[in-house]
Amino acid sequence: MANGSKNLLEISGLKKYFPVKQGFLGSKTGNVQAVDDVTFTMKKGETLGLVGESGCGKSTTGRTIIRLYEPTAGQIIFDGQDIGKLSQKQLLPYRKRMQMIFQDPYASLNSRMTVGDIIGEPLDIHGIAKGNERMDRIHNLLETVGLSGDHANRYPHEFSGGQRQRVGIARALAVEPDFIIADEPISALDVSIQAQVVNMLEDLKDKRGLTYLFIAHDLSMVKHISDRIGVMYLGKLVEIAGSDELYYKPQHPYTQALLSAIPVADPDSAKKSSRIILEGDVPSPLNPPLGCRFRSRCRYAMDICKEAEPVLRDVGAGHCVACHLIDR
Amino acid sequence: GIKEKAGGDEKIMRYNLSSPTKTIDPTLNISIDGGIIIVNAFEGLMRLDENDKAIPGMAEKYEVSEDGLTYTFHIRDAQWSDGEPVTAKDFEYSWKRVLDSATASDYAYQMFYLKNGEKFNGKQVGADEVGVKAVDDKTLEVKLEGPVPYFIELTAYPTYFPVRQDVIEKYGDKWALEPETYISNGPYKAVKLEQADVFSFEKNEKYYDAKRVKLDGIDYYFMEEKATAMASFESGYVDGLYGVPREQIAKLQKENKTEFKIFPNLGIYFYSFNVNVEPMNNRKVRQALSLAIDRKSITRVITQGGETAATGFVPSGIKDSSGNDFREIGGNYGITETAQIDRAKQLLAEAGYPNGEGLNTLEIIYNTDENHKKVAEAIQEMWKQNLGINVELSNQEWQVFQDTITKGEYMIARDGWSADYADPMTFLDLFISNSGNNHPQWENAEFDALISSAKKESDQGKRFQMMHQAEEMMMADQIVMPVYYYTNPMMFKSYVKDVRVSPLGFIYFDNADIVKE
Amino acid sequence: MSDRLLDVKGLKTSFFTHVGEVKAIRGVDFHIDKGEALGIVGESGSGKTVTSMSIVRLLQKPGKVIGGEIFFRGEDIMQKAEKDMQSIRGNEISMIFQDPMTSLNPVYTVGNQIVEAIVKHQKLSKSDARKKAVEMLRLVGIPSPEKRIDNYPHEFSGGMRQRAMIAMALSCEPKLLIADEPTTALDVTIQAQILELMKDLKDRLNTSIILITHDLGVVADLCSRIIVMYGGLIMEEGSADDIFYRAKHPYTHGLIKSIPKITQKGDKERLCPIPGSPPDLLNPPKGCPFASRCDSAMRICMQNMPEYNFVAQGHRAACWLLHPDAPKSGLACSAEGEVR
Amino acid sequence: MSVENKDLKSDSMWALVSKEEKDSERIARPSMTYWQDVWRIFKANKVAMGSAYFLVLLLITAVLGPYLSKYSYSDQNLMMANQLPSAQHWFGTDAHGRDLFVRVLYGARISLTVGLVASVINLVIGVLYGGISGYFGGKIDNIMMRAIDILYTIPLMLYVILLMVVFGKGGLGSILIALGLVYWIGMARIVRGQILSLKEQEYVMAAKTLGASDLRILIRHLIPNTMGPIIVTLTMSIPTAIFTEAFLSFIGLGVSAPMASWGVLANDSLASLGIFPHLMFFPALAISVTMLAFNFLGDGLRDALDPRMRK
Amino acid sequence: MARFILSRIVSMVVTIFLIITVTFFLMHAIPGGPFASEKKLPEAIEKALEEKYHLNDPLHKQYIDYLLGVTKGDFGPSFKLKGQNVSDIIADRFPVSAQLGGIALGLILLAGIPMGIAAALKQGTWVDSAVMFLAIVGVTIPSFIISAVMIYVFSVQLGWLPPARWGRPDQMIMPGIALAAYSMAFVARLTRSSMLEVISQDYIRTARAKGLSEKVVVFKHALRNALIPVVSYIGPIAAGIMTGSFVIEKIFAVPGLGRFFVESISNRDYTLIMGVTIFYAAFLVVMILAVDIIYALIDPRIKLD
Ligand SMILES: Nc1ncnc2c1ncn2[C@@H]1O[C@H](COP(=O)(O)OP(=O)(O)OP(=O)(O)O)[C@@H](O)[C@H]1O
Ligand SMILES: Nc1ncnc2c1ncn2[C@@H]1O[C@H](COP(=O)(O)OP(=O)(O)OP(=O)(O)O)[C@@H](O)[C@H]1O
Ligand SMILES: [Mg+2]
Ligand SMILES: [Mg+2]
Repeated sequence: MANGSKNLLEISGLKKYFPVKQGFLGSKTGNVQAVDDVTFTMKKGETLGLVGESGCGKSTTGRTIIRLYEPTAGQIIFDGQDIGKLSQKQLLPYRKRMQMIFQDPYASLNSRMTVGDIIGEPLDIHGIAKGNERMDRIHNLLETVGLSGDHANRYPHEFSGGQRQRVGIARALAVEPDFIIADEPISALDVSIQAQVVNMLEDLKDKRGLTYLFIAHDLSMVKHISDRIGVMYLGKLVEIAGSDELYYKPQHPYTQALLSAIPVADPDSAKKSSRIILEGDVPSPLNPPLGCRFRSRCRYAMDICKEAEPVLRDVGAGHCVACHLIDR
Repeated sequence: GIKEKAGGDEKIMRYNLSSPTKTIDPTLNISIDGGIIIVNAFEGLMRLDENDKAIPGMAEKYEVSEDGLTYTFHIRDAQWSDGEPVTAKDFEYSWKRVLDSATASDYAYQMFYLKNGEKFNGKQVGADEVGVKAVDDKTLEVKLEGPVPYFIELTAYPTYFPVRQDVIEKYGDKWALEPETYISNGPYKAVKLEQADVFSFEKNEKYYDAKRVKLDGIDYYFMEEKATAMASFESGYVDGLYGVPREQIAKLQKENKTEFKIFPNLGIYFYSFNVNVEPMNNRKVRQALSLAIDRKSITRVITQGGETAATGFVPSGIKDSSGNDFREIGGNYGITETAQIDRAKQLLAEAGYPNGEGLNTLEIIYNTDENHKKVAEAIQEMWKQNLGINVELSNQEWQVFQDTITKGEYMIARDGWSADYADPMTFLDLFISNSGNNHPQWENAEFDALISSAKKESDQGKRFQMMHQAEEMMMADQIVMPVYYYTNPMMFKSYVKDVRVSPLGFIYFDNADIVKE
Repeated sequence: MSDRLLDVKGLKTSFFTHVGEVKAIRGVDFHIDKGEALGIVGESGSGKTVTSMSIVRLLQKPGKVIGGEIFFRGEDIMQKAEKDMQSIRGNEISMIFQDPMTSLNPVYTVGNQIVEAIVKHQKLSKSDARKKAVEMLRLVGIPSPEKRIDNYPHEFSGGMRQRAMIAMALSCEPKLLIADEPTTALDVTIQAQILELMKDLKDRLNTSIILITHDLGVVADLCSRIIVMYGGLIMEEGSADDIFYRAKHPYTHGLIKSIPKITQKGDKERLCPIPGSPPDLLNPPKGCPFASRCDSAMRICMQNMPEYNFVAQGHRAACWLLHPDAPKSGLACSAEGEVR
Repeated sequence: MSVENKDLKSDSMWALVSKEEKDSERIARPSMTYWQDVWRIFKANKVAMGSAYFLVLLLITAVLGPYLSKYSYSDQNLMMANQLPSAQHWFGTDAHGRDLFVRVLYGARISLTVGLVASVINLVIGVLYGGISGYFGGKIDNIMMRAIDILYTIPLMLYVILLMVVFGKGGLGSILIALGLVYWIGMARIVRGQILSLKEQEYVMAAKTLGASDLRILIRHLIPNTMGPIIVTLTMSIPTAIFTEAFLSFIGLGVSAPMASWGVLANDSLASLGIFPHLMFFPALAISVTMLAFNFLGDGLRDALDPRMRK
Repeated sequence: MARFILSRIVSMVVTIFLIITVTFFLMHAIPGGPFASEKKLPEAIEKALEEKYHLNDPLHKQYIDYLLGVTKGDFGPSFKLKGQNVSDIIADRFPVSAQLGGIALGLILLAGIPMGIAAALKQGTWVDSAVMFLAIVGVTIPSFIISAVMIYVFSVQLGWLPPARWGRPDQMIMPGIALAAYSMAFVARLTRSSMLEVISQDYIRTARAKGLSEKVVVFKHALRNALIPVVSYIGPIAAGIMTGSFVIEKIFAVPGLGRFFVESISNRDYTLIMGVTIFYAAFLVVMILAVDIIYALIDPRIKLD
């Protein structure tokens, strides 16, 4: 683990609220607290996995970091600079250093553009290459992600899901970034293809020294790729730890439930293991429960959980948990 | 109201007017459609006979003073449709109402002949100063500013019709909207007034001469689209049409349809030349243009409404005191029905444009209308072929067009005029310098003086002489190019008898009858 | 064989598109017994959905079953009139689909949509049907069902919608439940809830279940028998243990190997993906459809489709490696070339 | 699926195949560029192709036809007015004895120009306006949409008269400006609706993270993806444009007589429908057939341009 | 709900105010005036007229006076239709236009939608082709030609229907069809494509999988969803159709509002122009609001407040 090396990204107190507008004049009636007070750091060359149920704010976290959304509060310090408040214009140089890979390989590529143009777009925007050089770059990038240079003239619909996701990766790589946010890059792919993409991401990381924020809800793949894993629940980061640590010593009841729910491709152990089945559904982020947000589904919910919000606390070796059980 | 095809035993005349009326208040109406309804519902001091001569109406008899300035009318025993007697007071009230600026009648000027009429309208004098006075219930005394030889005919004009003071004071301008308040003194009275749909009138039993009225009633419809109206006529939903689709006329004539009738009309279709702009300021150019058109082809092929080629300005149909037609006496000023290409060419060459060379493209403007366009297209082609002149056509929305020609911001404009009264003066005083209707922007002091003295002249013979002279002057200068005289093509079912159509465009149903075999 | 509920024989289905015939299913035989849970796994496009839609005769427009027989309780479904099919669908064979977000009609209440099915098949009055619907919603674990029954689908969360779909599917106590990727769109925690529910219902109601998924983990728990499909064909069929522990087909192997072993600690082993992508069924290869992605592909694989080899009772696979004449080499993992 | 025994015995059959060999076995679909693909799909659509041929033919005749005829659109022969179709005058003659065939061909020039330029206006103003409104959303959208409501409600005739006064004379240019003022509203509404739903797509996010400007996103990403509805709206709007032109000509904007567009020809012939039906029949036929062709062409284009229609 | 409608009304008022303003000044900017006529009036009379109708006031005063009048519900007297108030004219004429519009709307809904459904369900068959052909014809042939041909055929030639006027059912057939033709064609097309889209949705598959008959699937499950885009199209055009069509009303001599409106512009009947424009605008925004409410009724996902 890249202990001691300097932090590439420091997130502190990050909040993103979406106003809920209603009525014709658009008066504000409430907030979706999509990300609420999230703090973590990432070292250079590290892969941080972010897991949690749908709607818990994973994507919003990623998108706020890369400034697709304006943060409501908090700092996003990238390589020593707070980019949370830069204008879109000032942001342009950072756009070359941070990139994003999206979940849906169908929706994330413009179906009206050739693959070459899709990959070439960042080159045009940043004026990186023109003419023949641009062509060469595109060919190189395609080959880097395991496609052929001839594919540049084709359209996304001619590719399979896995190939399309590679095109998305090539587009992200075009600006030669340091940091990539991968928002569920494999969720929409078949298991057989997921491995292809994951292997490639790992290779690229080794070759180019990339840093990944890897968002997924599939814990097994996250554990495979990440050095550390953060678990989110309803806009909050509830637990963050090294990936083995988290898997073998989950502290938060939610993490425990999440882990036990993973389907195991092994009939024997599947029959043996006892699942922790969470009751009910995730509450609405419009009116999250007071106190601990997980208490409505928690087996161990206590009185204090209603009253106080647990804070993220280090239980040793960088393993942080936000739960009153730990505080006891 | 809604009559089935060829209705029952009742003799109801179903007549279609060309557009919905804006008002049927005799004081406020300015349109021919409203006028037609009004002349059948009201009667003035005089009414017109078959030859458009004034005969006694509400006035049994009248006297004129020597100087022609004072008229005394004796009102006959007549009743309004509600049984009230018709009195001289009614006339005094009505005429002052026309002149009162608070009434804001467009046609107030039709009463400017009255002494102090114009002044009262301009609020310079009080109502009492106006030259109309009910001496008693039966006697109306009228004083004029100057002698008006056609004043007696004017009293048969709708603006001079009486209206009821009590009703108007009670209901205001709305009195003409409901049949209950639309009290009239003529042959027919209102029973239903549905705007833009149908106005139903029935025989007015209180009319003093009711025995003359043979119809049980009249239904007026307002189908604007001529083709629709014609379809209604053909399929038997109406008995008469005001206006016939031009496109159909040739066919109707060819088939010798007796239902199709052409009535004379005191109106002229002409082109105004703006005498202030190049090259129209050249009289010879104007003359050449006028001579180069084939008026006969235009009326025969293009307009097809039985119009006659116009060779002078005042249309035929106005007789002088000795019964001679003004037009016949006036002659044709060298204009013939067909084109005189050689003379036209010669004139153009004299003007400095041999074969049209050196002449820039001319522009004709017309207000948007199918017929105006067709005529303009024909004229454009004639000038081009006969004189080698290029002409551009340009159409304008009606009001924009009015604005353009009144301001004189044009070169050649389609124009037209219909008589307000049956006298050449209604045509000739258009062109006095300060006339708002002097579209050619022509200024001729001699002409102005001539018109002015003609207006004051009480001797009919002299007056006609002066008017001929005036016409001669304007025609010699060719400030306008007469094209044709209007006619009034109409359709009447063959069972419709004795409808009278006046050259001013009014239709009288007082003697009409429906006789079905 | 009185236990046999459904028997599919030589099923062939094609889509006649404007570019040509897409041979989606190219001869599939399988069966399911009463009370059994059968898993069908395979990559996207392998023909799982088309198979299930062919069974209930709900193929969309250019699709057509062009061969084979489907016996349900001994009667050939393919010969039935549409009217008879309607009384089978939702009554004897029910279905659940992948996406609970779009599978419920947004403009009618959940209750309305459940009651509709009950009224249609069970000849119950509206109010009885409603009672039954409440019962079913309670069975699938919807809290306060008597209130929730009048909610619209958008007022339900994804998990609740899928549970409502299951309630709807089970409301007429079908003999066979076909679940086409019922949990793919759901979170792991909800997925666990749903799988638990299905397991429970199978035991309680003795319903036969066909569970379709591309996630081997999902079938491991629930299904006793598994079919692996690829390119419109069955590659391997066997009991859960056969497939997970004694897989004979390189494709089955590939699927298993491409899933990361979560239990592994410390230094991670590289994943073994299956290289390439599935064949285009517009022009299916004449040999084994997997040959082009198979590390053990032999010349014969490219030319001839292998026949099924029965390696054990109820365990069969279609692979030339199982042919007696085949060289006895092992199966390979593409990434590192390690031999097992 | 029987395999001949002799094959099975041959050793070569059991040899592993190399990667290259596998690839060569894969039947790859021939690679086509986007436009080749568009063309291929379009060509397969017989009706659309027929329509395209028809329109091209129409265009050629509209351009060349009048030169080949011995009549001009303005030559009058009052003796030959209102003739029914004959060998001399294929479509007959009008009230001035002008050859209707040549006039219809001439009308094609005007009407097609109006139709096409109106489409361009629709495309440029409507698409951009709707695009901007939908893309920026919020207050901007609200204001822009209210502005459209206002434009839509104020009587067309008022603007047109004002325009007429401003331009003095008609001419094609003023018609186009008149159309340009209000003619794109439907299009703007449709594009806005589309963009509203498209702008949340991931490829838009992707472009943003790459640093693409708003304009670039709108023009390169969003608008091309609205092509289907745009084309349909466009083809539906051409007939309206052609008749709006007739209405505008009627008020006084537009080409001046004796030149006449199809709309004007049809309009003028209304009154004589029962007597000289040929005067209406031919222009109306020309309009209908052309519109039919445009509609089919539009449908075909939409299908061909939509990448999702392939596979 | 009440809140939603209230806020909508506020924005409606703003929109209408802007429409009043623009129309008012546009109207005064164009040449001509209510008292311009072929025969130029003597100046004194013109002045008297202007005085009577307050046209001699400075424009901004006229504007403010007009606005004040409108807030009191006073739209002034017509300048041309003597004795008639603008509000009376609208109150008299609008019901006729609305009746005609209602018939046309009925045709649009009762013929257009079923045609679209039939075409979608029989996609690719002759039914589909026939409906689509009719739809294109309806869109390409303008109403004035359709009207003229109908009158010629059904009134003049066959004598089945009266060519004009309003009141009896047989007088309503041709104008209704002529007015409906374009939108009917459009709606048929829209319904077809929307229906095709909905038919391929997952929930339709669910409905079929339940064993529901095709009739129930189509008319219960598909139709309501397919109508959503149709409603959004019909809303604004309904306003246009109900407030009268100049062309149709003129051709068939229907005494509706549309006929007066265009004429009021040629006449520069200022108060009438303004009154009808405001009425139309208000009607339009109310219709759009109605569409939103209907939307919420057929699609429970849409919440108004
Ligand atoms: N643009 C937005 N406007 C309003 N609310 C939003 C917006 N984007 C996200 N949200 C809300 O914020 C919350 C977090 O959403 P987010 O997309 O970050 O979740 P996620 O963890 O990525 O879920 P998933 O696994 O479904 O992708 C959700 O409740 C979502 O509804
Ligand atoms: N409507 C259609 N038109 C043409 N081809 C189709 C159609 N539906 C399915 N196919 C083809 O049939 C084949 C099998 O599709 P099917 O939907 O059964 O796959 P699947 O195994 O269910 O995959 P997934 O996991 O993606 O649901 C695929 O190759 C697909 O392209
Ligand atoms: Mg997400
Ligand atoms: Mg599937």
